[in-house]
Amino acid sequence: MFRYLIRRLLLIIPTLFGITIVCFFITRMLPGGPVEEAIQKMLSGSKGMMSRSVESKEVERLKKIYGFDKPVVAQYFYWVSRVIAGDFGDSFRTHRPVLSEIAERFPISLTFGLTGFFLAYLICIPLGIAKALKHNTLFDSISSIIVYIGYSIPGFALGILLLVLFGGGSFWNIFPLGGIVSDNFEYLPFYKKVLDYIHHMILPVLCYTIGGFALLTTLMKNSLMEELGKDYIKTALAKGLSYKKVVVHHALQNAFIPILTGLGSFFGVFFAGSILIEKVFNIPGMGLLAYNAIIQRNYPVVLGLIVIQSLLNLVGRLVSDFSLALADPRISFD
Amino acid sequence: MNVNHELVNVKNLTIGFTVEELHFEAVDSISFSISESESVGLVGESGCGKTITSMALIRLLPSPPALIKGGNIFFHGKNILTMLPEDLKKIRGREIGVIFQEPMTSLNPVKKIGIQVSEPLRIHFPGLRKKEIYEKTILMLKEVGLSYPERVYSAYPHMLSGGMRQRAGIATAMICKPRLLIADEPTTALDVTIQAQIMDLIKNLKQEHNMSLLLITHNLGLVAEMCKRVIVMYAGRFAEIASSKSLFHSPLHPYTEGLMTSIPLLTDEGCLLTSIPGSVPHPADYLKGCRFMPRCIRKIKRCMRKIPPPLFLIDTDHYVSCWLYEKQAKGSL
Amino acid sequence: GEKTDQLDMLSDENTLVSGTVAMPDSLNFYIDYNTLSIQIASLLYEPLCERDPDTLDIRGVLAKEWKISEDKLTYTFHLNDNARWADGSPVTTDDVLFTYNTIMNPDNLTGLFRMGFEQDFNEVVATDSKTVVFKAKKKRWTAFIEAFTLFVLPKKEFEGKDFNKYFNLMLPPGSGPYIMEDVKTDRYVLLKKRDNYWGKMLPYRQGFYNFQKIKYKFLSDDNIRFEALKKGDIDVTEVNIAATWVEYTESNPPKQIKNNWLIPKKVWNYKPYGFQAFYFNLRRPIFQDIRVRKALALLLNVDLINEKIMFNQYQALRSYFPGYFNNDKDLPLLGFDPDQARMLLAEAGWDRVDTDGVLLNKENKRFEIEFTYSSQSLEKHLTIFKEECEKVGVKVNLALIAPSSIRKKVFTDYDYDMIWISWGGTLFPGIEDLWRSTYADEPNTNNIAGYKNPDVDALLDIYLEEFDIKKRIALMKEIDSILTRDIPTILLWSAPYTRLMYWNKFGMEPKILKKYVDEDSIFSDWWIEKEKLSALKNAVKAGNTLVPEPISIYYDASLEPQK
Amino acid sequence: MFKSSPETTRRIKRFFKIKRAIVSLFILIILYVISFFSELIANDKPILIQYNGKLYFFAAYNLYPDKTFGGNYDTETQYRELSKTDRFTSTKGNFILFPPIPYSPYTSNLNELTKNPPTPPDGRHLLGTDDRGRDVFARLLYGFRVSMSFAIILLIIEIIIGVIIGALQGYSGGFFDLTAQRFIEILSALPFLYIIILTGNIFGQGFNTLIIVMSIFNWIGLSYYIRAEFLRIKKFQFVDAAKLLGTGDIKILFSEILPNALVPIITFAPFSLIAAIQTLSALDYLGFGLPAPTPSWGELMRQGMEHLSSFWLSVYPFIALFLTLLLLAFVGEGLREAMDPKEYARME
Amino acid sequence: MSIPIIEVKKLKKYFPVRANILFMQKEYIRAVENVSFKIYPQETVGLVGESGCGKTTIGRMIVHLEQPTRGDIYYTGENTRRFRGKQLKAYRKKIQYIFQDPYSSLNPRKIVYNIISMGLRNFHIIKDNRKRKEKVSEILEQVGLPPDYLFNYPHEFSGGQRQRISIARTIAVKPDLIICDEPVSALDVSIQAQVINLLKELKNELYLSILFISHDLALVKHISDRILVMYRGYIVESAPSASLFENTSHPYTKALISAIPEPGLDAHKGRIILKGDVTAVTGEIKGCCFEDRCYMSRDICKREPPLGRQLIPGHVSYCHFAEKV
Ligand SMILES: Nc1ncnc2c1ncn2[C@@H]1O[C@H](COP(=O)(O)OP(=O)(O)OP(=O)(O)O)[C@@H](O)[C@H]1O
Ligand SMILES: Nc1ncnc2c1ncn2[C@@H]1O[C@H](COP(=O)(O)OP(=O)(O)OP(=O)(O)O)[C@@H](O)[C@H]1O
Ligand SMILES: [Mg+2]
Ligand SMILES: [Mg+2]
Repeated sequence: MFRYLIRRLLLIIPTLFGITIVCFFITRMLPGGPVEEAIQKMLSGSKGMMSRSVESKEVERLKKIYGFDKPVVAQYFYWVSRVIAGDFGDSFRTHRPVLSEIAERFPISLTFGLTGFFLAYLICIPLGIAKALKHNTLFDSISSIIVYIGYSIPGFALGILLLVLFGGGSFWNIFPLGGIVSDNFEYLPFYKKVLDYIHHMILPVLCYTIGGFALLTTLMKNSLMEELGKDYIKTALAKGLSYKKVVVHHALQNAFIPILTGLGSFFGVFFAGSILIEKVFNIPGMGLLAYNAIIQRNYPVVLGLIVIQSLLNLVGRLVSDFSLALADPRISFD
Repeated sequence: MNVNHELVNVKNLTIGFTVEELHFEAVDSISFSISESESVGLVGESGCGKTITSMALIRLLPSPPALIKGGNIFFHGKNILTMLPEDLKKIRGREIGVIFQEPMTSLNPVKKIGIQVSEPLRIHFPGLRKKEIYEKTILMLKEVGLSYPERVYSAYPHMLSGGMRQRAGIATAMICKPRLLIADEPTTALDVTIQAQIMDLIKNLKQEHNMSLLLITHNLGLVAEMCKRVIVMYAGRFAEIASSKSLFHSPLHPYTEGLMTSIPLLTDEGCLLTSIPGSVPHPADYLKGCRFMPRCIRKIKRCMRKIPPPLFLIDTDHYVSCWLYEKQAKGSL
Repeated sequence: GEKTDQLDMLSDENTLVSGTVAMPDSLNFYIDYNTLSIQIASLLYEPLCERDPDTLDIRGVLAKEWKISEDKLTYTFHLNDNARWADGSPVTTDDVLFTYNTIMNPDNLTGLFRMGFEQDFNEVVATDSKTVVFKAKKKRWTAFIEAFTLFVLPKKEFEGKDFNKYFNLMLPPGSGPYIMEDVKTDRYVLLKKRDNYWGKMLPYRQGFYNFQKIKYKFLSDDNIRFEALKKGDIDVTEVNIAATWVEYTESNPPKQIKNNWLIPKKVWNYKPYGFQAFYFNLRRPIFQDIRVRKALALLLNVDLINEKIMFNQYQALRSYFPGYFNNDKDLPLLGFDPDQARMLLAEAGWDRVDTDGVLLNKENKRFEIEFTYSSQSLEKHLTIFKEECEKVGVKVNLALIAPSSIRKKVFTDYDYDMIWISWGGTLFPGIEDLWRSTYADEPNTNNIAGYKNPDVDALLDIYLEEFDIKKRIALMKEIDSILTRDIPTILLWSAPYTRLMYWNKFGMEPKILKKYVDEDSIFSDWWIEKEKLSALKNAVKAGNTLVPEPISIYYDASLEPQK
Repeated sequence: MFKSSPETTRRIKRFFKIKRAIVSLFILIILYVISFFSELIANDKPILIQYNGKLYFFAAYNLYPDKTFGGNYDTETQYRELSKTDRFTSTKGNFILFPPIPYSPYTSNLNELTKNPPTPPDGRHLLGTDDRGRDVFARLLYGFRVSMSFAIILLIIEIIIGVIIGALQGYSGGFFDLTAQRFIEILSALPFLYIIILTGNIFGQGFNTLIIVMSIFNWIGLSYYIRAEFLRIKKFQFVDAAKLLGTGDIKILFSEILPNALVPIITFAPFSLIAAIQTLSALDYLGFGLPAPTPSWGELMRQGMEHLSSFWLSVYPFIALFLTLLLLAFVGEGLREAMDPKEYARME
Repeated sequence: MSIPIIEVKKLKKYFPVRANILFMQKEYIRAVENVSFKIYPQETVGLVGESGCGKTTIGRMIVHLEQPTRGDIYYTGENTRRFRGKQLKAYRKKIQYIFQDPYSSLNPRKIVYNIISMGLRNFHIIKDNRKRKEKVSEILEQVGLPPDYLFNYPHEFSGGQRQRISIARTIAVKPDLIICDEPVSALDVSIQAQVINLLKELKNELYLSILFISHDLALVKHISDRILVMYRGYIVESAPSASLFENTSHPYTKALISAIPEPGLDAHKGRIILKGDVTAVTGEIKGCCFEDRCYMSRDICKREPPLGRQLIPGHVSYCHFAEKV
């Protein structure tokens, strides 16, 4: 097992290389890039008279500025060598270091990710358990319907609805109309800053998490149901445990095993975000960053995100595999 | 039967099953009782309903498909079948210990043996300190013949051999020193030396704690050794109830006789073992009258009757459910 | 409670809050030329000269005097001795040259400006600390405009730093009336009025720049923008969705508008508004036949679209230079005529129909075209065009393509059949790159249609050298008539006015906006009127109605609709 | 995988006993089948036309040129206009029988609408019209077919790939597991939208392209769960037993282990279906979805978001989505129960 | 005699133990140590020994469910180590194994019919569906179960019934050798007799060999031609069955025999009670494996491993004092 762990850790390196190679070349295969983007800007101009047909000389200059003048392989190695040195380059758009662009969004992602994660687990696990225990009762049906509603409402649609209802423009003035903090945030005392942040994040977090409940709840319920039929439940009951305790102390650990698989995505909390919800609530989160970077062919940001995110995911999968092995002593990988 | 010290009293217990629209009664109105510090052996054809009877005693029949269709089970005068779950909880594990038949599947695969064995202690003696529990558990594991109890304590079920698992199960059932021990084939996976050791352990407990024992087994030798009274079951009904002495001395029911002759003995040299010809039908096909009749070599006309033979009292404490003995009967149950 | 909140929001006497959707990548207009960056630049920095928004006369800002040489090849500017940077130091020709050199530096992302300068100027020299000379390559009126509209950057603030990198958010103070106080990515940009603005002394700066602070707030989408407006989070916003306008002013006005707390205003003036059109790719054989182009143009039912989808808020375009000629309405309009379209198509050889009901020509080619577009908001209009086309057997496939892909596909590779393009209005349109033949075959040009007409080319040569506005307009008219005859595009519609909504607390001139500008002039021209503000506060508190105001304001009578 | 073995029969029997599931399944199947005849339910092309004594059937499937009915053109008849022309109404006995919902999801009815679209539900348009005057009911109906087909195809591909790969990984372990995992990791790191853009550019955006792209990624999540289950179950003794009885590896995978690893699949399936529909909506919303004017629920919802006051644009598709999920979930629950050989018994 | 159907040579099996959370492999459980024996065609070999002494492990190694740590297994003279694919399948058809724990070796989601017919189908013994069904019913009846049970799931059976299902599916494929791991422990004596008789019949009919693992010495004696006594992974005594009981020459065997309870007898003969058990030997044993529990232990037992001593032809004991037992 220890050897396996080492091997898996070492395997992260070639995997990461594989990922960067594939992704790098995909970015170069796509039509349109920062050069085209810049050209387009010149062509269309804006107010006033500015709009120009772009000469090839200017196109060459743009290519040089964005580093597209060298062959793709050379570009890749240049990029990789800098990444290894810890430099992800500058965003094509804002020209700021990619790492700081990404780091700036971490607090928002973490808010989404952690609250989403904990809320989901705090709500779904007990709910799933309760539903398994009360299988086929009214409670079971009603809670199912509620989580299914949550699942079928698209988060962004709910977001717009909530903003209109509670944003103060038309109905109740309870929550701000999007954004992460108030304009006067910088001048607030610390505790008010926290409150202000929470005030802004309640609705988006709600929209972000609501869809995730159904699947986890159902998975929890079903795998628990599966375990409840097993013989060792009877043994535990015969020891004098109440049914509830049997479930909690015995069935649960077994029922958790499939759920643990999902734990691999835990490290995703650093990158949690949803383009549409962030768009609706005007939150500069990771989802929007990624989406915009992709849409605008902001390759340094895209690749930076991919590298860091993949690294976390790889570690996450490792952790999930090992928690599987921890939870179930019978599992071994070699 | 000493009614005063009656620990368990089962009256007319009937257990039905529903499988795929098929209803059948696997146990058909049986009655028996176990007194304090008494050992009762329950033997019988495999599939005749021993396990489910014992499960009914602590209300652990999966329902559906099982359903207790009638009868009552009294433990200490309290009706198990109508008891509140809270009260039931107090009895299980503490007052009644159960050794399950399937040693592998009755252990939780992801918990360490020690944790599982010590669990009844933690439930019923919440005051105990961790160390005490640990020590008691190790002791118990040792007592059931596991010589490296510390290692077994921290092993997972799949790492143990069949016999070791079974002993873990035995330890779990006995760790609280229950009033009644239901042992469902406790030693099938154990070699004779260990088996002897376990039986000694049970005997000790009986003496020290007035424990009663319901021993379900196919090992008639074991029954003879352990039990004062033996119940022979056949196809969901009792065929014969007797003290073990009188049973092994003079088995009355043709089925019991068949059983006795089927035992392979060390002294045996014969080529084939004798066995009762035929097999037990599916519970749905159980006859209304005597269920052993189709396989019986001594059947008489009366056996064709559609009513089951009652348990005739033949000798002191020797009952048999067979029409052959109708005339000799001093009474019936 | 709701009301006090709203009052809080509105009661700021010093700040104008404007709502915008989405923050641009850069606020530096030399790098990212967008609506907001231009607006900010015009408040932070100053050009050499500017035009009077009512008369279009040129007047000096940083330049006190200017001179165009006889041959129209050198432009000399004398800087105003009083012109001062925010720190009090004078504006010198060093700064002008620095700005010029910054733009010309090939490492900077200033290509948009650099290309023009490269084409038009040989060099820019300073003869002394206050005189700067632009030497043009050719006689071009556009070159002069380029020269005098050059926004001068303070050298000492920008020098020695990577221009691409460091000047995208916080911009250093310049010579203009405002400085940037704060920028928060995706939240807001806050400008603060300067006390020591040197230009206060200029006669045409009197009474302008009244807001102590100007805040541009970024909102996620239009729904939220209008919620924020109703809530009072923002003071003023432009309304560019017809449906919202109609809902708010006619069909279902919210209480803020019913009570006249919030004022909707439709301002008709002479701002340039450009044109939009369905472009044919004239490089494709199918569109080289003018009958086909005309037929397709006849299939666009502008009236129906305008009535049903756009609430009659728009006017069909008759010209490629709408608003430049006083008699637009007299120009001919092609109109909607499917029968004639069928005829023309048949004449052009599309006279048979296959089993799907699609037209075939002699070579058995199906009349199937792809309409490429990149924004879903265009889809409903396209659907209606598509339906009409399909009724006569022209199959139109709508292909939604991501903006970044469309760039290469359409502008570099010219790989499309039809496309929807809208051009923003400019006061003095540079028509050349839209229609000159030489551009038709080069990549990355604005002659997207691939239009080639030697007559237009010849007219363009004259047009570019003509410094006289009136004569240029006559040339434009000539070009326009050729274009409308050649039908290189299907002209669509336009809205010749500006729609605004703002809280009823501002003071402004009766015409609301100047003659030739759009909502940009709000920031320099409007002010908060104390009486209006207190009346508004009281009305909101009490739930009262304020005095109603007319929705439409016309700059002059000729703009008013005839009854 | 499951021939009509006695086990299957038992499972089917049990499934049929679970009323909620069976009713849900029937509703879904019926709706889905019906949606394949949408052309005859909601369309502006008639089912039957009588013109000058001749009958014409199913204009939805047959193209009748305008000339057939005395018009001038070879192109398809505009039946709504035809029904109002003199040449048609003047002859007695001429009639046009339109489907029950006489509107097509593709055509706007701007000329007939008195108000500006989107118009609210009324007697003619039961669920209102969208922002260009198309009938919402018709679009929902056709959208069901598109969305469900999309989701079902995707689910099938997801299950096939996810189960095969997850099973092989979990079962074989070791080297294969390690390499396959690396492969999956690389795959899952690819930016989804890039692949969509890329394939859209190469093959053109459309149903098939979307299916292909989404099925590249979709199975990964399921395969993780399947792998975990297989890792666990392969150690069970009945697997050993099957091996001894000569069962081949493939058969062990699919007929011994898989039936015991169904919980994740059955749990995921309904959600997977809905997620596919929702991904489609989100893609539609972002402009990477099915090309216009394909009727899809996502496109309706997007319109709903643009026209907040037109509730019928967002509420009805949402209700449709919810009901579909509910029915699917009921079916899933029933399936799970039917697959479980043990009946649910609650002990105390 | 002919070549042995199975020959086991110096078989060893060490199980790694997870010693701590870091998954370091530090210790081994020595489950099987240097075990060698042969099984000839039509021979029944009994394997007895204390619980946990490695009997199951040997069985599992023979059928390739466990890789031996060291040592080889020969099938009719052929080393099985390299058996893969078809070869392995053919081997498995010949060598069958009845699991000790019937329930967990039955797929909970398969009905009995499919469980029993599995081998018939896989080894292409009976291809016709109807015939196969008949055969399955027949076998089911042979083990004493009415065919009504054909469509039931394993959990619907009693312990003994499950065990019979397990037996049924094994004998259905008509192997050359059956390794029976406690095949009758959960059966009542009558059924047990039936099953044993069945095995005996098969033995004669099919030239079947049996490796019979059991705790029931009487039964083992009854069925076996030869008996191997195992202790702590070692074989301590190997003898023809009658000889084992008559000329017991290992203290452990002696203790075993003395502990057999017999029905009808109230008291029993002087039972030798051993202390402790054989769980998990992790260290290497220097001397005799039984030394620590032996009532006859001497110094030499601690120091030197006993060598096999043949007292009577065919009767080998691994005890320093075999003659004195
Ligand atoms: N997977 C495993 N991991 C660790 N130890 C194991 C494993 N399997 C078996 N063992 C150990 O190997 C030894 C021998 O086990 P085995 O199952 O062969 O015993 P057995 O002779 O069959 O006993 P029984 O009669 O009780 O079934 C035991 O000490 C057991 O703990
Ligand atoms: N869950 C169940 N579903 C259906 N039938 C069952 C179920 N459990 C037990 N039975 C039936 O009930 C009868 C009695 O089973 P039980 O387990 O009590 O037998 P037993 O006497 O303990 O046999 P053994 O000695 O083999 O363990 C059996 O015939 C069996 O078929
Ligand atoms: Mg039993
Ligand atoms: Mg064993």
